[in-house]
Amino acid sequence: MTSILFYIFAVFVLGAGLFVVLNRNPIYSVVGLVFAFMNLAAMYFLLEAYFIGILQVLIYAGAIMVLFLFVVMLLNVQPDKPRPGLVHLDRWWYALMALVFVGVFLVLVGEGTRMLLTSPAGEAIQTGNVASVGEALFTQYLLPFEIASLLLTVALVGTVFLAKRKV
Amino acid sequence: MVVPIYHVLIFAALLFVIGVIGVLFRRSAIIVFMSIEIMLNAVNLAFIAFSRYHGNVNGQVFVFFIMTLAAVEVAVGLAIIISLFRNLQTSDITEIHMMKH
Amino acid sequence: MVVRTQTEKVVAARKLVLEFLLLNHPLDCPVCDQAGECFLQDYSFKYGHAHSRFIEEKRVRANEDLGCGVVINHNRCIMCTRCVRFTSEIVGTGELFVQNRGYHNKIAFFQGKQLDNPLAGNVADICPVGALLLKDYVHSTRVWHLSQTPSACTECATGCSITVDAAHNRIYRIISRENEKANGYFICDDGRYAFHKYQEDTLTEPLVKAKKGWNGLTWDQAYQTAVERIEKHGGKDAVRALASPTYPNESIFLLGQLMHRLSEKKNLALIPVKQEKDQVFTSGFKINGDKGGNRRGAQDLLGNRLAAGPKSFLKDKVGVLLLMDADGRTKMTADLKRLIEASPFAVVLACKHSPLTKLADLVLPIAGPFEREGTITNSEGLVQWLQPALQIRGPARPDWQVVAELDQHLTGEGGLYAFAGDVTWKINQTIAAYSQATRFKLGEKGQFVTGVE
Amino acid sequence: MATVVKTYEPRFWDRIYIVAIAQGLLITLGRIFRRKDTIRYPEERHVPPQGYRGLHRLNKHEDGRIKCVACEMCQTACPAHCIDIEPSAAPWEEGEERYPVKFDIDLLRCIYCGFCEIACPKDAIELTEIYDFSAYARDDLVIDMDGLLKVYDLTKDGNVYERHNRGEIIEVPITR
Amino acid sequence: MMDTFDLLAILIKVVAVFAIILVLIIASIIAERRVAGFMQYRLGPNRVGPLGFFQPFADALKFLLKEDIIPDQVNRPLYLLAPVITMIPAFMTFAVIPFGAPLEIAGRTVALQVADLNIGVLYILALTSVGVYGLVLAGWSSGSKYPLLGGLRSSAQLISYELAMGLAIIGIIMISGGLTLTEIVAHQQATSWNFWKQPLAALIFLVAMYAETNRLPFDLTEAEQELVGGYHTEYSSFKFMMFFMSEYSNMITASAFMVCLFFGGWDIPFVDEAALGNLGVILSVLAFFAKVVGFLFLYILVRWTLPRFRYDQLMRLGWKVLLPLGLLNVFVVGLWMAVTA
Amino acid sequence: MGEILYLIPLFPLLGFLANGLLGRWLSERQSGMVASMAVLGSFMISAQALLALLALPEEQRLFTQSLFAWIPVGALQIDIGYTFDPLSAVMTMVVSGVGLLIHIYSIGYMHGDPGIRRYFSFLNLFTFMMLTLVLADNLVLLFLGWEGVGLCSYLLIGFWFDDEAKARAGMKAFIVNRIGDAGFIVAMVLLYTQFGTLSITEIAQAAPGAQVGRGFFTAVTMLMFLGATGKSAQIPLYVWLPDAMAGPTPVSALIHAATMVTAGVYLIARNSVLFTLAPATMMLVAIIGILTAFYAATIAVTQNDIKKVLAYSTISQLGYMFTAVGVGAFSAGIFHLMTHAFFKGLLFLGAGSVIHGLKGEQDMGKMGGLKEYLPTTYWTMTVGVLAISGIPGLSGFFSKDEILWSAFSQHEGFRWIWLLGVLTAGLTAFYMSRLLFRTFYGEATWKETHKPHESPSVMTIPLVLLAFLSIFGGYVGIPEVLGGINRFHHFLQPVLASYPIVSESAQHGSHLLELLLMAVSILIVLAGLYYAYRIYVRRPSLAEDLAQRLKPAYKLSFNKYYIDEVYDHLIVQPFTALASFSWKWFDVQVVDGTVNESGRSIGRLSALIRRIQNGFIQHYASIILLGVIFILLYLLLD
Repeated sequence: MTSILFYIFAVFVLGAGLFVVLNRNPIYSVVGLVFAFMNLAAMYFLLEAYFIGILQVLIYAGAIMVLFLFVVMLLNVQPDKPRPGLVHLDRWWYALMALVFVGVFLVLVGEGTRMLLTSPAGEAIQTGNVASVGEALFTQYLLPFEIASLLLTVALVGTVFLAKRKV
Repeated sequence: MVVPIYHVLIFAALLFVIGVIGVLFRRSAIIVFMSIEIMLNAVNLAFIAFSRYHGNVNGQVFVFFIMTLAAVEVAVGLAIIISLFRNLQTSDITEIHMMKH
Repeated sequence: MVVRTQTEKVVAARKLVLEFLLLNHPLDCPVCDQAGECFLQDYSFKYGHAHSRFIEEKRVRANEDLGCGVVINHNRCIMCTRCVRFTSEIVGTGELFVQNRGYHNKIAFFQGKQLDNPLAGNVADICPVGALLLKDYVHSTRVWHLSQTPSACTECATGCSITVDAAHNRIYRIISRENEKANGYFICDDGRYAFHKYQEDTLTEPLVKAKKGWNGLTWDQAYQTAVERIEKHGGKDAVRALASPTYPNESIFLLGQLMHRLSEKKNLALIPVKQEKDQVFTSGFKINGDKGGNRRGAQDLLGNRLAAGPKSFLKDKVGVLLLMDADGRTKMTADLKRLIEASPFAVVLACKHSPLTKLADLVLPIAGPFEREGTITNSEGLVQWLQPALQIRGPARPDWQVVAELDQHLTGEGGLYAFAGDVTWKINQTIAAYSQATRFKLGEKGQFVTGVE
Repeated sequence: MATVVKTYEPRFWDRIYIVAIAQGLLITLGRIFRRKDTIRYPEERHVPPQGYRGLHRLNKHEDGRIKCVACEMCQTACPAHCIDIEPSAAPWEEGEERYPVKFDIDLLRCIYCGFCEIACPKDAIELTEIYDFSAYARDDLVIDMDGLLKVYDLTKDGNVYERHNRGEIIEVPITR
Repeated sequence: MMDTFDLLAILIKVVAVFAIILVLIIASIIAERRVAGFMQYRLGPNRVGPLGFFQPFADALKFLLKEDIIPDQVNRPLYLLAPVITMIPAFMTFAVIPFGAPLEIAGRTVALQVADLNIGVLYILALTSVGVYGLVLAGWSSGSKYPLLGGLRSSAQLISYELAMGLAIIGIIMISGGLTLTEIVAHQQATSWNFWKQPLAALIFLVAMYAETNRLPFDLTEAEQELVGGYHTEYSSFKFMMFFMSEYSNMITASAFMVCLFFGGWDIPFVDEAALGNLGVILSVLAFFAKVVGFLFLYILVRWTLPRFRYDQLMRLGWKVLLPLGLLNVFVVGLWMAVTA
Repeated sequence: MGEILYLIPLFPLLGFLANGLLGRWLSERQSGMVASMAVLGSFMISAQALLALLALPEEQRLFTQSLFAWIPVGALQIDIGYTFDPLSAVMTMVVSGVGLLIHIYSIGYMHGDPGIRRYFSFLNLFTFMMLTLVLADNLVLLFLGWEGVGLCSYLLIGFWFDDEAKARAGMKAFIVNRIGDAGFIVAMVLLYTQFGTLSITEIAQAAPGAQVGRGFFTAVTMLMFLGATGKSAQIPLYVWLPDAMAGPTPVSALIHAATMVTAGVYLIARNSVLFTLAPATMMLVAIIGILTAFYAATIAVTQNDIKKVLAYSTISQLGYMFTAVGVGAFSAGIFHLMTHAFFKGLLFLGAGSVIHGLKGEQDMGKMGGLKEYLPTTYWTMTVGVLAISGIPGLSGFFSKDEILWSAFSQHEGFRWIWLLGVLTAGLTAFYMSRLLFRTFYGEATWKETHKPHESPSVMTIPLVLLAFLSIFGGYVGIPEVLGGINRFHHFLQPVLASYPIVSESAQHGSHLLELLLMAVSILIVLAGLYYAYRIYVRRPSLAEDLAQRLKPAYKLSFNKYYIDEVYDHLIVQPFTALASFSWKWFDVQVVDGTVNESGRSIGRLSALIRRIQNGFIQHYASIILLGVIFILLYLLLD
């Protein structure tokens, strides 16, 4: 049951991801990405990472993508128009890069996971609840946590500055 | 675990590749940005999978930080895009090359 | 001698007189067409009582048609006998008298007579109350709705000063305007009722003759057609023009300039207009037999460029004809007909359909007589300003503008004028005799010019 | 002379707004329990006070002739230029010799000032109490002479709404 | 593992919750119009059915039967999708709200709550933030300037006030020590209502709640006088009704959320529901909905009392007043906990 | 008790935040009240803690509290932790107690100053930092407080920063302190390398048994002492303190007399274990201390500025304290620190009151005859002068004589230290009474236009309280020879290292000897008083005569031995010259040349590489990808 759901979600995410990348209209891309993120959240749930799952919805879908949508609407970004004439030469270079990368990457992941499969599976403990994540955050990872909050402050100030500045 | 970690990781890799393709081939800065988000999410998924696999919470903590970073990155990045758009009236990254040479 | 006009005694006396006048006068101001310009109404307002002390029945009589477009309402009559005196002293026919005495007196005809003189309409004007009324004005509108335009009559060479009363872009009546230089106090019935005929059969768009009937054109097409035809039929040299003596000086002057530019020849003549005998009345009021109201002006402005008449053009080969229709008063002489037949293409400027326009090939609609602006010169040399009482209808254009635009299209020359006054100014500059007849010196009464050599 | 303008300096409790908001809410809350002014319209209709100026009417003599003689005083007096009259000689032998062949009032232009009523020398035009006239098109709200005479027939027997509220069945006085 | 009983219970709960929401929506629509009338010395709609109770049905019928206009300039797929996106989260949110004491049936306990997620509070926040998409996309896809402005405003407004709302909730979570609403309610039952402990948080939450549901005085996204109808200007008939229903559904959920967080959920003060058995359960459900209805009434009251904020005032209130107050609340609560701990 | 220690520094911190952030909304009075309440809070808690401490048996007198990990970097775990032992207790009580009085006094003194909120926030911040310093359980936290008080000192000296001279004085203080701080930091690093910890107690426990050369401790303590000289204004780093009088007088009283400057003494006392392991340093400390004491006293004799006199007096008294700790009498040093805080605080506040009364006049030449006008100030200052002079029965007497006796008894070969000490005591009596007489006696030389007036009660009450403390504060440490039991010494004994007494005579020293020495010093003090009375009250013209007659010495003293000028020539100018050289030649030629050349060569190089950088983001991304591919391939093939 769970695994079937997982694969369904996975297919959805991949489809939505391709939709995002291949679509010409930015608004559709945003909507597609939101859909992908919702499905990813569902996958997190299936992997018993409830807190992260809900954060995924809250932060990615609820905040980040709204920002994207907002910007797309604010700038009134028009759909890409296919450029007439020959495709830029660089594109071939990128395509080659991408192909090689995909090949190497997938082989590596395959290799790596093959090795992982041989190692014993860990105990399925209660990892998804807020308490355990919170405890890790506020003890072991306190300093990174504080730095992250500082980073957020910096970003806040920087963003306001960037967006307000009249160049 | 019902779903083998192998599958999750392959899936994460595929998602990552989709993001890479988006970064490399799209001209709209916003879509490139979204592709980067896809890549980050692929990584997140891998982290979650490992966290589940090893039965400890560290992976999730990492995801937490990645999400924070993503939020920061998006805020600043979009501000930059807005700023660029204001000046150049375009969000096509192939047209944004003021710093060339 | 000291005359006191506002003492208590005088006022009381006036009140008594007024009370007597109102004994039988009905209080029907709401119905009466004189209301608003009624002397009795004014006095009553000034001296009258709110209620009459007269308790008897008022005298009631039926209305009576006096003929010549005048009706009499006996009830309202106050027996001032102005109308009786008018017929006897001004017109000299003396149709009216006061019948009976006292309570029974009334205005009536002498036995066997009818009110049928050419000045009859004036009795309605001079009646101080609403007793004598113009039939075509009765119950039409209230006088305070009318806007009164001082203008001049172009129906004959007398050039009477008139007031055109119009409302809602429609003329309700024309009344005389006092002007010692022109007509004195009265106008003739021809002029009074002339406006009726210009309200029908009007032209509203340029028309070109087609195989069957007429085709409408835009102005540009019309000018283009004229230019093309002129090119085709003998060029500028062969163009001949007949100016109308009923048109204001401005268009005639511009036509003269245009023809001069086209050719040095005497290629311009006046179009023939009906001629009748002059009528002179007891008071010296004269109805001129020359129905070309502005003949004097045309002659002054065109002078030696004028050919004798249509006949003189027949000697040469005639090209395109430019004709100005004399507002339907053109006399279709045999010469004129022949000339038109000889011409391959006749362009007519007209405000309404007429026999002449039927013969034309291209008809250009221009402003009607009460839509025109400009100057006219009467037979005595009095230049008066024509004030338009109506807005120009439809796509029709002012006569001077059409001539000026034709000039533009044909020669590319000729001044650009924005208003009729601009052309007047040009006339003042060009014609020495008219140098004093400027727009502002004319005023409402006009200005005499001495004739040109 | 200097004008003293009194300004209201918000005090502390005003500045935090909460008290003010609560006061406002209490006011509206209190209103719920008061008597309602609603008149249940189609069944029951508001009776305008004496002197209310609503739809116009043209009065008639007893014999059915129109009182109006088309003197155009009302048209002259009208500040909104909403009256359009065309006079003509009257067709009847007895009575006024003049009457309107056209008497249009543009009800949308009319400002219901009642000047026409005052100006009328024949007491021919009057403003009635009728207020609920309506139409689907602008043209339908130009009432003509027939309409005005019909309004007279409707209103001559007393206040329309009073009669309605008494239970008399009254045709709804819509113009057209 | 789930057996038939559990499945049946869940099914019944889902249906019941859905029905309750629908009934409440219908009731609040008619109540809104009638109460508004009462406040203005009017009667409000009273023609359709007894006391006008069938007015919402008439409205619904009208919406269903009206011509479904899709303007030319719209972006069709998103235009059609937007109302659905708005509606689904609006109805889903209620799932985690406990609306009564646990019921005892045939020796088994049934929690009166569709799903007891251990992150219930976050779930609600997440779904509300997803609900924004409906409005924003509706605004954008309409291809018209008023909806676009409405959509932009709604996204900015919702993001801004979600922060204040979250901060207000954090104070509650801190003292309750749990993210599930059941725990929060239980904690309040054990001690006292959170409203008495954190009135400031309650106030902030209340204000943010109004902003989140786009109700006056924060209905900037609709703002009839400036934006005609905001994001739903170009919508009509059934699609408009979906927006309409989701607005009311959101109101109900927000009220229920407020009740759970600050007013003890289904708790009846001074009454031990557990001792009364299933009667107590029924009473608790009634108490819960009585509170919810009270907040719905407050919604209506506020809507017809307060004027709309100006946009800059709205933003200033959110960022410069509520956010610092929220932080202050968290700080004070933390301090208090540290001192008493 | 240990768990509320954090409240002691917390209150002033809150006060600082309240005044600093919300000061705008506070009235002057509220601002002062907030600040004073904050310190009062600290004082109450400290008092409570002290009572709790006293209730415990001697060996267990220690409270600790560790709040949270501050810098957890690998093995280095530094906590925010507080220790409350007898030494800290004394310091805390002094800081919060005297601080409280000075805060209250400031309300009156700073009345009407536009920057009063800033003033109070700084003052609270200072109190917070000082309390952190004395309560710190590790050197890093101590150093935080150390630097913090330095910062506050700088801020408050330059409080009226629109006067350039005052701003410069602040900078001078800061810079001179830096020199000492460098020593402190190096000392800390050395200690860490050796012991792997920076906890004071752990180091103290580990030090005696440490397998290190003696030189190590000498080096460490020398460096620490360098820090202490900077902070506590000892030779050669004392120059900033007289200039520091530019700050408001209560600041001078609190920071530059009662508390901060004594931090050096505290540091040495706190690390007494280390110091006892380095006799050479101890000796140096003693020598530097007594030289400073004497030297500063000679300068103080001729100064005319009332605050300068007090400043030099402070330096001199600090020298006493260093002498004490240098000869191993740590408790005597701390005892003098405490009593000094009382009477020097009193004197400064009194001087402040005079200055306040004369509307900012600081020149003693323009005072005189103020006795009638400022009665309270006069009486309290008289108490202060008598106390500092060491008149028997007053606090200064007990503490000073304990130092002198320790110095005498410690080293046979260093009797001259005792001698200088006694001389200094005489000078002290002389210049202090000179100050008193010139201010309050004799002819009034102030302008008639501003008639002096007594300060408000908010200022006089702290004066009276401090006068009370100056009289009776010494009774906690009445030496055994006078029949007391020296409770103070016994109280501190457990936390301080005992320094072995090497003087034979002292070991067999009799009470008689001690009493004799005491009598000598009393006589010298009385002589000082008498001469001052003769010169400045009886025959005021004598002062001029003496100055004329001893002109070279007078000038030398009056110009502070030209030390500032010497520093200027020896250090500042060469340094400036060096800097100038570095800038004009080294920087331009070598540094810039290198940089320019490297820039040019990189320019040439990058002309080649530039082509890769074509401005297209995706191009860069693809190159990154290329790198990733290589890494992946490496992993794959590995």
